[in-house]
This record gives sequence, structure tokens and C-alpha cells, in this order.
Amino acid sequence: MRSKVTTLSEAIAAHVLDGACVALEGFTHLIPFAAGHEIIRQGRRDLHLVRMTPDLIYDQMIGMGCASRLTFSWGGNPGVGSLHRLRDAVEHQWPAPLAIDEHTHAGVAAAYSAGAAGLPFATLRGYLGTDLPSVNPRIRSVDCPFTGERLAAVPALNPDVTILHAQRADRRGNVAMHGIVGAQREAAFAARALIVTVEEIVEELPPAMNGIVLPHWIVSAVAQCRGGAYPSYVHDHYARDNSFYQRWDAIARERDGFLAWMNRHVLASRDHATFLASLREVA
Amino acid sequence: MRSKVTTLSEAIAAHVLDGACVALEGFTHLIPFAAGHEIIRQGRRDLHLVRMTPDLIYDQMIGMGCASRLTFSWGGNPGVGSLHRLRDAVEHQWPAPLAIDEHTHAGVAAAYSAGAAGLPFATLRGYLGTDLPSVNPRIRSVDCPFTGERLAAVPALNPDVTILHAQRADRRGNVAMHGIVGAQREAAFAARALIVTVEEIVEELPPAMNGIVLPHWIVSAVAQCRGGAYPSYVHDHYARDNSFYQRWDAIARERDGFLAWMNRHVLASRDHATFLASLREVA
Amino acid sequence: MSDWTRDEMMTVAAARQLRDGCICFVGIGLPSAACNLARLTHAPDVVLIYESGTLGTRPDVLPLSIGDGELADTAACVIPLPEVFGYLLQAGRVDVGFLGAAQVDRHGNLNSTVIGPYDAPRTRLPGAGGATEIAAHARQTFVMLKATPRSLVAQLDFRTSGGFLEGNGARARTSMRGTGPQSVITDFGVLQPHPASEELQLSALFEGTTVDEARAATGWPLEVAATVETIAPPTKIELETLRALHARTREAHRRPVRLPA
Amino acid sequence: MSDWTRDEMMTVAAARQLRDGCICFVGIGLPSAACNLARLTHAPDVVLIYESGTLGTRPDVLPLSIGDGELADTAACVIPLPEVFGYLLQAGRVDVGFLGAAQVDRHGNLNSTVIGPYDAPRTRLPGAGGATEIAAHARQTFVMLKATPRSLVAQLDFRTSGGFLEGNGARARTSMRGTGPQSVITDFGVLQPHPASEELQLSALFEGTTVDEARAATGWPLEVAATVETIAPPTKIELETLRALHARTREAHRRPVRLPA
Repeated sequence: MRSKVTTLSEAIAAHVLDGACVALEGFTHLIPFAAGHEIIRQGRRDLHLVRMTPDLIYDQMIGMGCASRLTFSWGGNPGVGSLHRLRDAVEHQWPAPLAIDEHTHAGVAAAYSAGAAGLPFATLRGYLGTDLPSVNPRIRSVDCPFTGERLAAVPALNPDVTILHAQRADRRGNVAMHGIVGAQREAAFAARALIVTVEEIVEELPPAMNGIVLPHWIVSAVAQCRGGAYPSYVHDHYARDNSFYQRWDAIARERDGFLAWMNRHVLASRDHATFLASLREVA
Repeated sequence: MRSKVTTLSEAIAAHVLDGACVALEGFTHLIPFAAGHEIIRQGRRDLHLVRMTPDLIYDQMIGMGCASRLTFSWGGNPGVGSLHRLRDAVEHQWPAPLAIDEHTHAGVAAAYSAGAAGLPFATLRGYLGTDLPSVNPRIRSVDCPFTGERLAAVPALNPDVTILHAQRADRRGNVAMHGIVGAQREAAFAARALIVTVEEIVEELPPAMNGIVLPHWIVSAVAQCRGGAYPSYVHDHYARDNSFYQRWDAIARERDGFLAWMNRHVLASRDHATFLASLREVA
Repeated sequence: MSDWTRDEMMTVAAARQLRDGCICFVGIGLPSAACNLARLTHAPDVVLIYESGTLGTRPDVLPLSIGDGELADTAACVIPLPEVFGYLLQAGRVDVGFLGAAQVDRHGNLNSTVIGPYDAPRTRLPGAGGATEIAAHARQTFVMLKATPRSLVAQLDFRTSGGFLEGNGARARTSMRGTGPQSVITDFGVLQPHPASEELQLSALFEGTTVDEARAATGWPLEVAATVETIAPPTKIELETLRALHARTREAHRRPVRLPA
Repeated sequence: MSDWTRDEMMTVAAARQLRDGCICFVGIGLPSAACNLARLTHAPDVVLIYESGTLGTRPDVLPLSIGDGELADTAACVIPLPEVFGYLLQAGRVDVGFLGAAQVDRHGNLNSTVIGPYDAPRTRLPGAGGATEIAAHARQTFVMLKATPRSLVAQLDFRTSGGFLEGNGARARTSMRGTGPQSVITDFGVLQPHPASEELQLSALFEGTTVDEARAATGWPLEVAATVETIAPPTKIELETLRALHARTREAHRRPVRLPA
């Protein structure tokens, strides 16, 4: 059986094409920052980015001009405030116009679940009392064929590529994760291709009968990338750098400062290890 | 906080009423035999029984006249053959007529999931190429509001009572299980009342970040009942008694033999410990 | 001058709304502080649920994000997000939803999406997250926000989450399962819905605040309930617990994280 | 007389259909024996999925039920049943579905529900279980059954699972995602669908069986493919592996279980 182990740059080059619909998931925990940076380095354009919570990684990708559309449900810097680059794109079309497809968490979770299950749409008792359906034509309704109740419907999300970060994988490509899992499994099963970066690649995953495993046959590529979720975190490996999230507010507030930081730390670094080293220099 | 710990007979008396819709779930593993026997002892009638795989426990409950309706998707003695009491009820209305509401596993799983999520129906790409919709008016269709594709729809399953067996619970009623879980969690969340029998009640559940836990506020009653899944099994406690499943074929084949066995072992036993002791006597 | 701030009083007043043992869906920020203060004082058995899937969590410091590792470490269990919204919230298994917002209108509807027009916003806010469905399905909701005429508004720029909609029973005619916002806790006191019109009225004031102050901070002509309760000041235990929680939190969030190597 | 039984030959022939590395959804009984024989011989990396949620399982003895503890103990992981049917099968992530049935018709449709009328059955069979959706969504299916004119029938009493429906491309016009039954393995040989009519034809015979025998065991006028392959007898390794597997299984299922105390 062929190994699915590759490098991150090869995985991005092979699977993330200009114009693709790409979901980098991870709910606060396990956000695949290294993969997002590699997409920026490879200069992808016109991506349709999907994520429940865009977080700093999408702030960076949007600010660097990778995206033309964003599907999301909560776009802030958690506990800190705005995502300035996301706001600049929405409010002033800088560096490029960004179409937004805005949902609620429940709606995106249902849409990923439908995508994972191979269904064309999801039903939920959601979007009640909100103006969102008036600004998003993808929020529709369906009538229960038994009770007649009208419910909300959203189209399934099936990203061309989903990218996750996890604790570990084996050489066949089986991936194990634990801790907060958000809608990562659903985003993984919903995807046409699945790239996973991991803290470590092992010969055999530790036994975990009911553990959270992504089976190898849904995984397209696995790349080891220590620290690949930083400044997000990896349970039992490293903590969330809350102080970095707080500092990001100032870094990203102005266009020039943002570009300088991205050039200095992301573009000038050939990979994630170099990126982390560059942060250590200024620490 | 009030303890949810009670005895099995009190839990059945309080929550399982004549005419109720009751789901004893457990997919091969963790089948709540002790609870089913207690329902037989308490003489419940006119139950609407729900279970993906009726198994021996529903063969016994149906043969003892507890049920008037059965919702199911596979009704056999796994690896052995027929459930003779189920067949006798369907084929000859003995001991009472049994209406059947027949589905596929995928349909029941989806219906429990919809019930758990508080939705009135479930959508699946299912029941394709089968005659089941022609004999079950509860299998309908729904059109995708985005693609127009016609999909199958089934009504949510929301049992009045779901009954499960699990490895352990704490005094507040939090329940932990592991091993094969079937659609037990969905059946639990879908229920109006939830009774769980467990091998042991502990002060505090062992830590299990991503473990399978039923939180105390969805649990109505917990009763300790060692061996409560026998002749089914409890992972890490006791194995499935495959030879009993094989012997059941002869025990249940004729009405008289069946009644004699039930009288001798279930009705003459005041509880599950006595039932198990009565089996040891003939072993 | 009192020896507590209005922010502290607001948090204490909000915490007191939570009954022990209730199942509470917690928003980040002010609600998170209030819910944990309740847990650390009068409600040790409150079950706190964060939308990251951490159930029954007992954090020692307040999380900065809704999914800090602290929440998972101290949780009774962690479940996937689709189950949080499906099996718990939508299924009606949450007693209280505790929300913040940028704007609240007189019927308890919330805006956390945009200031200005949606297509050309003056300020783009984070958006709905879990709020829309929390507001719809929790058996009741509490809302916390600092009051100014720009936050307590006559007209929302965008309705992110439904409260009583247009009032007078409009909500009950929808499929929203919960009873809506039963208290809006501000930094002058508490607003509660009139039983018939469902318009928010002043129902309680903090010690040292006045009806005039409340009216000045409200962007619609604020009605006053038949009786306006005066909320007792924070007790020594409430204040010490809250300040210690905040001190631990500041310290933890300032602590440098060793970069992974 | 050969030194192997037809049952053994059928199981060996079925096992040979499985390619190494494929993702296979396993029915209980004959298919389970064939799939594990494949795993223990030429296909060590086949991924066996039982509908109980046990993925990548490597049982040492054959399970009696679809959810024996042995399957969980030796699985790569165990997932909930709704995910098995949703995320794997319905989503098109299963290569092969391996099914048994009581009746098969000339277009590979299956009956495992009733003999006789549904409302007044002569024999009530277990029903669909996972078969309907396995037949619909696995990329291809293999079917195993012992052939008699009562099992290979002109007309099903009930259609539990769809094969090629009425044939001639009828299946492709539905939302069934898989390509249907590519082989029906019996105890005389193998039937495969004609590419255009999609009627099952005799495509291979076991050594020592004849076309006449096959026709006598089939309830419709059986067509014979242009070339009929002769299936090589079981190898020594296949036979020894299968017999050892059955011996271990018999021994395990006979072993008394200590009643829980």
C-alpha cells in the first residue's frame, strides 16, 4: 500500500488550485496555520474559502489576496475584536473584492454534515427571526412531508479540498485527533480531497476503540508539520498563544504593518519551522 | 442535586406505561435484556416497540404479548436464523396481532438522528430500488430545494422511553459507554425519557475527553444491573453468549417450549440476578 | 463612590440570574465571566456548555476564545459541534442561553452582524456564530451589554438573532422553541419584557443608578415597570471571586507560550 | 470426487473477487467468511467494514453476529452506525458491498424480506437491514448464495434491494450511486450481468460442474456468456486457511461463556 506521506508544499501544490473551494477547519483548536501560510507562499488566487470562524489564518489569506469568496458564520478575533483584514476586504474591497456567503454556526455545521453524508442539502430548524435569509439566497426552506412544518434548508458544503491539522497519523494515512473537534470530521468527509498536517507520523496509531480517526481512504495526503497549528493549539502538545491573538490586533490594523509582518515572517520563511524561528527572533 | 439512581423495577414502573412507544437499543452489543425482562414481568401491554434489530429480547417481549406494533429494520437471530416468536406473531397473530413498520438500517438510523436533533423528519438517499415504500406509508419523499433531486424522507423517531445498557454511570446520572455503539446515542437523545441500566455505578466517571457520554440531564433514571445485557455482551465485562443465541432457536421454535422457558427463567425470577442464577442451574 | 465598578455589578447581577443545576449555553466575553462567577459562588452544579462542544466545563481561568484548551481539559466531555447545535440546542435540551450583542432593540432582538447597510457596512461585526439558534431554542435567554443609545437602539441595523420580533406574541407564532430574552442585564440595571407587549422595560436598578440615567442610556423611550427593584450590591464573596477570576485570567493570557519546536 | 466441497469452492471463488486494498462492506454469513479468507490470503490490506461500525476489522474467528466483540477488539476504530450509513456508504466511500440473499432474480435484484405475500407471508425473513443501501451505494456489489430454482428465481416475492431493476440501463436512471451486482457467486459458479441487457449470465463454472447443472439450479432460462471460464480449484493455502478459520470459529462459538455474576 502506497504511503500518503508527503511534504506540505507538495500537498498544497497538488491539491489546492486557483479558484478552488477550500476549507481549512479547526474550531479554535487545531487550526492549520502552516497550510494556510503555504497557500499564501504559493500565491494561490481566487479561492472560495470556507470556515465557520475565519480566525487569523483567513485574515492573513484574505489580506494577502488569495480569496474572492468567503463562506463563514462568525468572523472575529475571538475575545479580542475585529479581523481587520477581513473587514477591510468587506468594507473597502482591499486588496480585492470579497463576496460573502454568511450563515450561522448551526447552518454551516448542518451543511458540512450533509456534505459528509453525500446529501445535496441539510434541514434545520434554524435562521428563525434573523435577517440572514434576506441577504443570503442559499438559505431556503423545505416543508416536512409528514407534519407540514416549514424548516430552513442550506446546500451541502463539499469543498474541493479540506485541510486539517491533527495530533498524529500513521504512514498509511490514518489520522487520529482528540480534544475540541468542532465540525472537522464532517468537513473532512465532505471534501473531494483531504490534506492533513500532523504533529507526528507514527508507525501505528495508539489503540483507541472509539477514538476520533479519519480513515486512510478518505485522506489524500499527510504531512508532518510540528507546530503546524501555532498560534492556535494542539491538545497535549502546545497551548493556544492567546497573547499572540491579542498582538495580532495591532499587527493587522493597518495595511502597511500587516504586509510588512507577512513579508518578514511568512513570505521570507521557506517553511513553517523557519516561520516559527522568525517569531522567536522578535520575541 | 438529586441522584437519578433507582432500581430497575421502579424505573420501569415509573416510565414504561401500557401503550407507550419504547426503544430498547443496543446494536448486538449492550442490549438491555434485564430491562426487557422486567417489562415482561410487570405485564406491560400494547407497546409500540422500536429497535433496528429486534433480537431475542423482542422475540421474548412479542411472544409474551407485550407488543402491538414493531418498528424495525432487520428481524432475525443473527447468524442463526429466524426469530420464531416474531414470525409467529407476523404469520399467525400469536399471541396477538403485530403491526409492523418496516425500514432499512439507514432509514432507522436517520430517523433516530432526526429525533435526536429535534427535527420532524430525516432525509436520505435511501429506499432506492426496494418495494419497502409500497408497504410502508411512512416512507415518503422530499425534493431538494437547490438541485431538485427527489430523496427519501422518514418521520423522526421520538420514543416515549429509550432504554439502554452501558458500562457505567455516576450518581448524578452521567453514563459512559464504549465499544460498538450502534445508534444508541441517537436513540437516547431522541427519547422523552431515558432509562439506563449499567454494570456499575461509580462516584466519578473516569476522565475521557472525547468519550461517549450521555449527560445527566437527558437521563431519567439509572439502575445498576450486573450482567444486564446477557446473553448480549458488555465490552470489557463479559462476552456475547453465542451458544445461547444458537440454543434459543430450539427454545423459541414452539409456543409451549417458549412459554415454559419464559415461565421458568423470567417470570419465576424476581430480578436479573435470579434470572442468571436460574440459567446457571440448568447449565 | 462605591467600592465596585458598574462592570463588576453587571457581571454579578447577571450571575445571580442563573439557578443552580441549570443547563447553560455560554457566549464568550461578558456572559462567560458571569456564568463562571455563578458556578464559583451560588451555582456549583450549573452545567456550562460552550459551543466548541465542551460540556460541563469548569475552567480555572476565563477562556479568551470559545475553544481554549482549558475548556476541554476541565469538561465532563467534549462532543462534535454538529451535536451541540443539533442534539442539545435544537432539540430543546438547553435551559438558558447567555448572549452578548452589539445592539439590542426594544423587543429584545439582537444585532451582532453589521453597523450600517449590509452591502456597504460602516462596521462589519463578527456575525451570528451560535447566537441565532441560541436565541431561538434555549428555553430562555439572558442578554448582557453595556448600555448606550447606540447599543440599546430603536431600530437595529441588522437583526442577527430574534428576541420577541415585533412583540405582542409574534415570537410564539414562529417555530422558535424558547421563550425569548427574559432579562437584559446592562451596566445600570436590568430590563425585562412586559408580559403583553413584550417590550423591554426597566425592572431593576443597581444601587446608585437612577431611572433618568437608564433612560439616557436607552435609544427608545424606556418604560418603567410597576415596581423597580434595587439590586443589592455585590457581596464580598462575589467581588473577591470575580476579581480573583479576572486576575488569574489576565495572568494566564499574558503568560508567554513556548513556541513549538 | 474432489477433496473440497462446493461450499468451500464458493467461498474461495468469492474471496478471489476482492482486490487487495479495497474498502469492503461485509454482510454476515457467507460474505463474512469470503471476505476474511481474502484478507488472510491474497488481500492483507483489504479494509473490512461491518455495519456495526467496526472499520478495518481483522477478526481471528468469524463473528456469529454482525457486532461480536471480536470485531470491535480487532478494528482500527469503531464509529456510530449513522456515520457508517451516512459518511461512508451513502457518501460513496465504499468500493465493494458483499451481500447474501434468500432470492436473486435475473437482473440481480434481491429478496431478504418475505416468501409469499407481504401481508400474509408464508415465511417471514429478517428483512433489509443494511442491504438496500449497500446494494444502492457501494461502487459495486457481489452477491453470494446457494443456487436452487427457489433462490435463483424468475420473479421475486419482494424486492428488498435493487440490482439492475428491470435491466437495460434502468438502474443508471435512478439515484443509486453504485454500478450494481457485478458477480453473483453460487455453489456451481459465477453469474455476471450482460453489458447491455444487464441480465445475469453464466460466466464461470467450478471445476466439475456443468452448464446443465447451472441451468437446473436456476429458476429462469439461464443464458451463457460467450466464454465461460473454468474456475481453478482452491489452492492448498486457500483451503487450509478457510478450514482453519472455520475450525477456530466453531471452537469459539461452542466455548461456554461464564454467566456474569
